[in-house]
Amino acid sequence: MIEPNRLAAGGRIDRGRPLGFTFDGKSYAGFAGDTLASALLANGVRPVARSFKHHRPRGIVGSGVEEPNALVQLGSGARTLPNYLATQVELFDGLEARSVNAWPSAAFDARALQGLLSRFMPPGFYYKTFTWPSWMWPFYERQLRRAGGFGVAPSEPDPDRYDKTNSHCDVLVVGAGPAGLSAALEAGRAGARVILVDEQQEMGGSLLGSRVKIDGAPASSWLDSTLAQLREMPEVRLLSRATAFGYYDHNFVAALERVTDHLGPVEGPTPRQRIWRIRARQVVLAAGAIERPLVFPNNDRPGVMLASAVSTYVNRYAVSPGRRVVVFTNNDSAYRAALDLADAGSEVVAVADLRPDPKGRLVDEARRRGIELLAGHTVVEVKDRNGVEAVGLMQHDGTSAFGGTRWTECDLLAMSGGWNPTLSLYSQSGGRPVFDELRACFVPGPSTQAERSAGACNGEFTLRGCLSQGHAAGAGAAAAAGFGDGRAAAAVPDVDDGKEGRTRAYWIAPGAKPVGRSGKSFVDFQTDTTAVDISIAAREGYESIEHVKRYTTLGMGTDQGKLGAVNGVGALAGMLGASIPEVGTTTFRQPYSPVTYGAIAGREVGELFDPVRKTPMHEWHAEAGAEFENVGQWKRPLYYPQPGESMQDAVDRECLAVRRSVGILDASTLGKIDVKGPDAAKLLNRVYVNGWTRLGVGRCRYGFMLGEDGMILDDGVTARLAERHFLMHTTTSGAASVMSWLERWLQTEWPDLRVHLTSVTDHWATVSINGPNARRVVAKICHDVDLSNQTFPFMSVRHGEVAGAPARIFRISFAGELSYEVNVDANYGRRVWEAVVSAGEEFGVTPYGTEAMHVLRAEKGYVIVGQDTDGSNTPDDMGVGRMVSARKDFLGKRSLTRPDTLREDRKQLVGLLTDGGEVLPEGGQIVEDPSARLPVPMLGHVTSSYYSATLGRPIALAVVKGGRAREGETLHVPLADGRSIRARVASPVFYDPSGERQNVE
Amino acid sequence: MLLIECPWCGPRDESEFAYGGEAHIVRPPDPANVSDEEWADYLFYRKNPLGDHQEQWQHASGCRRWFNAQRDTLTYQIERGYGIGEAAPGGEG
Amino acid sequence: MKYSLFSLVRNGLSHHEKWPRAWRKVEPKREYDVVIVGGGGHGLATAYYLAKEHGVTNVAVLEKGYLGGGNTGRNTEVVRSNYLWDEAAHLYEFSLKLWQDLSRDLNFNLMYSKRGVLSLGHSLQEMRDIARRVNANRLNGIDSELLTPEQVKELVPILNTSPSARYPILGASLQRRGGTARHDAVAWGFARAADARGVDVIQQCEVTGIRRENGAVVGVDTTKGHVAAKKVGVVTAGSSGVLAEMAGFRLPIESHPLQAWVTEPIKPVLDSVIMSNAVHAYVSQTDRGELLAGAGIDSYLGYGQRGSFSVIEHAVAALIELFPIFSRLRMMRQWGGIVDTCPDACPIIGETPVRGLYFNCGWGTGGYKATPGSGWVFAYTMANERPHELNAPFSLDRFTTGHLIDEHGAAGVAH
Amino acid sequence: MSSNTARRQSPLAAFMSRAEDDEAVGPAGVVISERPYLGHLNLRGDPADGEFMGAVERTLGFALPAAPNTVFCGEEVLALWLGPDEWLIITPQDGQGAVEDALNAALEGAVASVTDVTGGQTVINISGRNARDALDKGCTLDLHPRAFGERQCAQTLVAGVGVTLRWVDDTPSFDLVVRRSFAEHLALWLRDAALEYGAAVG
Repeated sequence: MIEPNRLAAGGRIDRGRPLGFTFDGKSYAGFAGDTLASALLANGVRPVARSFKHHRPRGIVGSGVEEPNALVQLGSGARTLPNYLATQVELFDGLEARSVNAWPSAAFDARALQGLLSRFMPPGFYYKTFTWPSWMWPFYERQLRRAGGFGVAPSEPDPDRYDKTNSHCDVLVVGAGPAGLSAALEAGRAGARVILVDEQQEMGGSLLGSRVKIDGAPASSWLDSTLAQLREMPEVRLLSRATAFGYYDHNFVAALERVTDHLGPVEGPTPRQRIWRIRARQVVLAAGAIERPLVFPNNDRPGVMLASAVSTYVNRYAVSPGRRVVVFTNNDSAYRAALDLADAGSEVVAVADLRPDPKGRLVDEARRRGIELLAGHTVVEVKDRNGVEAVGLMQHDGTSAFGGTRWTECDLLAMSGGWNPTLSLYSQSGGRPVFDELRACFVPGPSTQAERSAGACNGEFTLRGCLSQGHAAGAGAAAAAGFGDGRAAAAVPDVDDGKEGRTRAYWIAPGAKPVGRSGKSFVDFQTDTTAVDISIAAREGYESIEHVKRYTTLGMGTDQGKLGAVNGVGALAGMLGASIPEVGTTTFRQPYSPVTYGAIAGREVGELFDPVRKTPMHEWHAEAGAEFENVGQWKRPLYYPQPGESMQDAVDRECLAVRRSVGILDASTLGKIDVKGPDAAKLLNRVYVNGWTRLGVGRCRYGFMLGEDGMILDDGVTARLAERHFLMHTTTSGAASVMSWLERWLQTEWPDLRVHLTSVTDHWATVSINGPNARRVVAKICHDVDLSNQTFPFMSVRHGEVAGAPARIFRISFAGELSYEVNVDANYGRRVWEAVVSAGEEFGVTPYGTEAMHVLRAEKGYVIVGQDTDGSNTPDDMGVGRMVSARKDFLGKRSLTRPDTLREDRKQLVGLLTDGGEVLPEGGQIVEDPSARLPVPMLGHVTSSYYSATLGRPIALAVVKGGRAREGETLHVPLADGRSIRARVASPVFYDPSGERQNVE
Repeated sequence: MLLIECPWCGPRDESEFAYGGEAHIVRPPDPANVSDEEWADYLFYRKNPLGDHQEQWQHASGCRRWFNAQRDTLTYQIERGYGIGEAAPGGEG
Repeated sequence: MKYSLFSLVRNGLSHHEKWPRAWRKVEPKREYDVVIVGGGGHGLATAYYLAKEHGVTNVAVLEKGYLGGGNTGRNTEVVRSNYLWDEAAHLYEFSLKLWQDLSRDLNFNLMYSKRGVLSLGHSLQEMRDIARRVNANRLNGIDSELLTPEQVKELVPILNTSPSARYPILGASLQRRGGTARHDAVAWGFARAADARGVDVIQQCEVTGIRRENGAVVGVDTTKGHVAAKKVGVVTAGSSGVLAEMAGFRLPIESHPLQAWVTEPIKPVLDSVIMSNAVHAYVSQTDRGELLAGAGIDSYLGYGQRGSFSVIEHAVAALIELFPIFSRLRMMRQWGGIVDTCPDACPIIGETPVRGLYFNCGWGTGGYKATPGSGWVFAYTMANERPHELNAPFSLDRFTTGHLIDEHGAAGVAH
Repeated sequence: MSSNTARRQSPLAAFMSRAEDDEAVGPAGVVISERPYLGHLNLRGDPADGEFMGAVERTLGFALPAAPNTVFCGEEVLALWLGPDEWLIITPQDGQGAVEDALNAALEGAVASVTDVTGGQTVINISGRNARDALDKGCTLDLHPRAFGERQCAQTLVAGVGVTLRWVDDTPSFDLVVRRSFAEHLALWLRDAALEYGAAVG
């Protein structure tokens, strides 16, 4: 295959490694070292995309991250990638790319007709129409949505792996151009730990695309030797293909490394991309600068390119983007492109320089080479057919063009509107850019974090200056981090940089007609924002740059205004008659360039999304076929279905087993806190509503804890193990927060209390054995504790050995049955569980899950904090007001006597019984009159509701306004289907109200 | 992404810390004898300043100590950490 | 000039050189009947409804930056009314009803899009809470449906409804009338309509002091001089505490950063708004094609309009759990707002300890969707010097009596 | 206790038995293993209290480390600083009972506490030339030898899980003390993080 625009020699491509790829279905050839963009240009492919709004054909404008047009969809299937920049996609063999936003291809786009209507689509046109008739809006919106968006999302889950890592350094250098490399070298020599990140596949930055000489030799030899020195430094880490995309607080910088993207699809353990979370003592920003386009009529035609990009394609990729070239500029740097093209064999027809009197070394050299120089000229028109064919040039007087149009045939227009330092990270760090009139660009202002800028991103556009600033910044940053004395160790190399003339800003090139009446002059290519759009916005009163941005979508594209934003500021300033500092910039947001979701998530996907907590008996439950539920991060068995059983069948069976014989529950997840010290009882008195001083050793007590707002926070049983030693139980989900709550009060408010808290949740495995046969089962495997009611009564604790393991046995019960909760060192948990299972075999011991646990406790009227309470309930609301001590203060007590907490009609816990067999829906709202007109006054809601196999009927718990006084009343629970269930208010204790079953012999 | 200096463990990433809100809020010593207004002030009303803020942090995933810090709520610069019993910089608290 | 297809065509033919200003550029007068501090959606809506509903037109809206530059221009555009508690549900439902006809009322297309809001449930307790809320909504006359995982899958096929997910989707609530509206348009639309009724909308005018005499407000000091006023309404989300301090009192409010972000624009894949409290993320797709997502608030007090990267990391991981196909898409732009949060996650709308000074604040993450309703009730309150029954429960004294309207937890308060 | 020993189960028993089935991926840059059944005691007391410090020193045979985030490695027993009044004592297998009893006896009457947390914790060791690289992925601490080395420990988060991290040697090798219920998740996570370097379990 022939690449018509490929130069015969030169460039950094590997001609020994030819590659094949397709674009919009056609096959092309390129070389290793090419980007997709350079290969497309080499193949003479001109329109590579269609614009967002008007579907105008677009070509490649830039050579890197700034490219606004060449968005492509890469690959297909699960690995497809939308909206990648052709200028950043490294070519690999077999790469498939399609233009986005064009159908069937960029060259022939069926939607181009839309452009004809563009005259009636000023900025914000959708705010001004589609409001009538209003029922049509969904239809209009569907059309707008279809027209929006560029590429397409994959339709299958991502097969690739992503990685994330943390890193620390003394000096982080962002950008490996001449300034960044010099900075890294100095910092490294000073002994600092250095990380150098650079977004390109090769380090070198601007040196890769230019032909400057350093110390009299080609820049590449300085580059090679500098990189070699850096590689030898053990404390210097070089990250290529890594974009520092976000500068956060306290010198935290995030960078995205593209590990395998350049290789195409890769299987195996290597991640596709990796995010580096870098905490740097000092940061050196050497992010370079991006060339500005010029704003003139039809400046978006394929073949209008940035001058520096043209140089890069010629020098780095050995591609000549044009044969007959006109250069259009307001500064000296574009002359390099003219010289590069001339040396590569293209014909440079003319340089149109907006400045009336260009002078400088490069200008002189162009003149000397016989390139025609048209000073004080502007481009007023571009003729094209699938690419530039000719440009119309006129003289100008600073505001408008005059004289006749000189048409010059060409196939490439290389433009330069000056340079914008890349200030994104500086701005994200909290810095405020300031406008530099002399250099006609925004530059960094004062630092607000430990960072400094060097080189082009600091407004320094000479190579000599970049190298020198880089050395100083590297040495200075290292010294600030404690390495070296801050003086550069190495001499700044000698460079044949000449004196350049001043850039003269023309934010909109002077034209022959008013902006609204000539061809479209684009300020932001990707969002199709024109100079006229900005003027309309300003005319309508959208004068703030942020308003202009939002009204016209200037800078809102995927390139985030890298090319257009500053021109937009300049254009707006001109229209408002304001200065550029008065207009200011829009805020630079993270990320600098788009960052893959998968990489942001890293390995926290799938089973690693969130930690799974397992009890020591987890594997047993899984082997027994348990269905699990998530309780916080814990996995708890919900029920243990047997073959053919529904969930209700299994729960009924499990409940009946507990009521009739014996069941076992894994209660290991309950929070457990060891409370030790002389003031342990005092602490409990302050945090629980009830009193603890007189609880005897070996006894247990149930308590509620309140927040300072008086609302129930947590509950549980606490046992006194010794005079100065308590074991507090918390709910499963409250364990961590209760521990923090107690620690906080102890450390901040009551440091005088001599108490130590230790979480022992994980240390103890808890097997809860419940049912009339519980004692018989435990007796088979525990021989050193008298289990009788007399010596080991309900609500007490004993120490002994169970199945050979030292154990604490609690006689507490959430099921309301004879119950022993056996706690052992968790390493023995499974073994003791199994011992209980085999000891209980003769009694039909049945493992039960949290659902049966819920049914059993609801039958007893025991509440679950977080289910029957919701953060707005006091102890009295829950019917346990008598538990609240009147004799002492405790957290939350004062709140219980506020006017609202004293109201009689607060929602109170009640039981609900239905007449039919229907189980009330949990979350059902309770009303007096279901046929009342909307809005229907609501009295409360159903908090817990089950079918009770024990009672042979449904039961429910609810909170109801003034509920306790309503016992016996019939209320209604309306259903979504329009029906309503009648329910009678009852006591919340449905089963064994006298508590006899806890003490069966 | 704050880097917070625990008085015991030194600078650590913010992910290790729990935020505790405004510091130096004194629980009324005799809650039973404060008015509803005073109690509401203790419970809910906060300085919420733009600028220097004395606040509590816990090194929750580290030594689990609570401490105070003065942080600028606009720039997020942390002036210094200090002990729970200590007075705030500038004599406040 | 009335906006219409006709006006577009006519202006198109005249090179768009004849569009009038959307609102006048004026300097503040020395005195107004009412000064509204804060030119965000709520403040502009208040001014609009003062003029429209109460005939109070000698009104200035003072904005320290540019209109809609605070949370109005930074939020994630979600509009819904399916709140749990009656007080909140009635207020938000009133607001939702205003949204429905607001584009025509303002002659400005706000692109209110009834695309449906789904709140996913991932645990049994979350499903109980969702059912409770759905039932309460229906009895309050708010459309609300409880969906099974199968129904969720049918509505949003790209959601991961696998039961083997780390936190499987057990169901959802759906409010079909919920959806999105274009945030910038809300500020501009209200500003233009208020201006048309005589309200002075003044930008770049920062209030630096609130003047009081004998316990009553008499005006404000600004960067453009003193402005006298009989009544002052403060609607400055993100700075409420600062303004309260100027007036000499404190609020039960803490300000926190709230982050949001968009992906690059892609062709439509998601037609509904999806919220998931358990995994702390929510997302919708804008008409431009960007996936607009957000997380919960950052944990610490802050006015920095920037938050922690870790908040985004967690939320993005959650989004991939919910939508595995999002993994290869890319975050394009990230920003933060400042939300003023009350202990019960409900606003304060009404009188203050200073006579004639009214505050509308503390909306937390719920402010945007309430914009028209908030403006309406606040205008009513200022015009009549007493709260409307819709905002009466949202008074400051609820923090003293204990009558909080706790929209945390159960209601799925985030957004 | 010998029959007990045979039938107890460490937190990573299931993970380890499953990992044996995994195919080895090249030469392992990272080796992940469990140090099961070591004794773990949480010790609380005031370091300014000379009696307390003296009693502990007499019992253990060495002084508790007073400097934050440091370890004292005795011949058999380790003491890790956890907080200004808190230490983790790690004993050999089944040694916790004797040490606990001895400490309790020595601290009789003092404001101090000893709590056995043996069943609630385990130790995951991660070593090999890429051990630090793998650990960095989940840990925000600076683990560079200049910042974290001999005799150092730290309580921190790894993969969102609270751990007490200890430098073991400059293989490099690190011990992670982790709560039992999180141990399997952490091990899975570390193994996944180590895959690109070649990970071995056991």
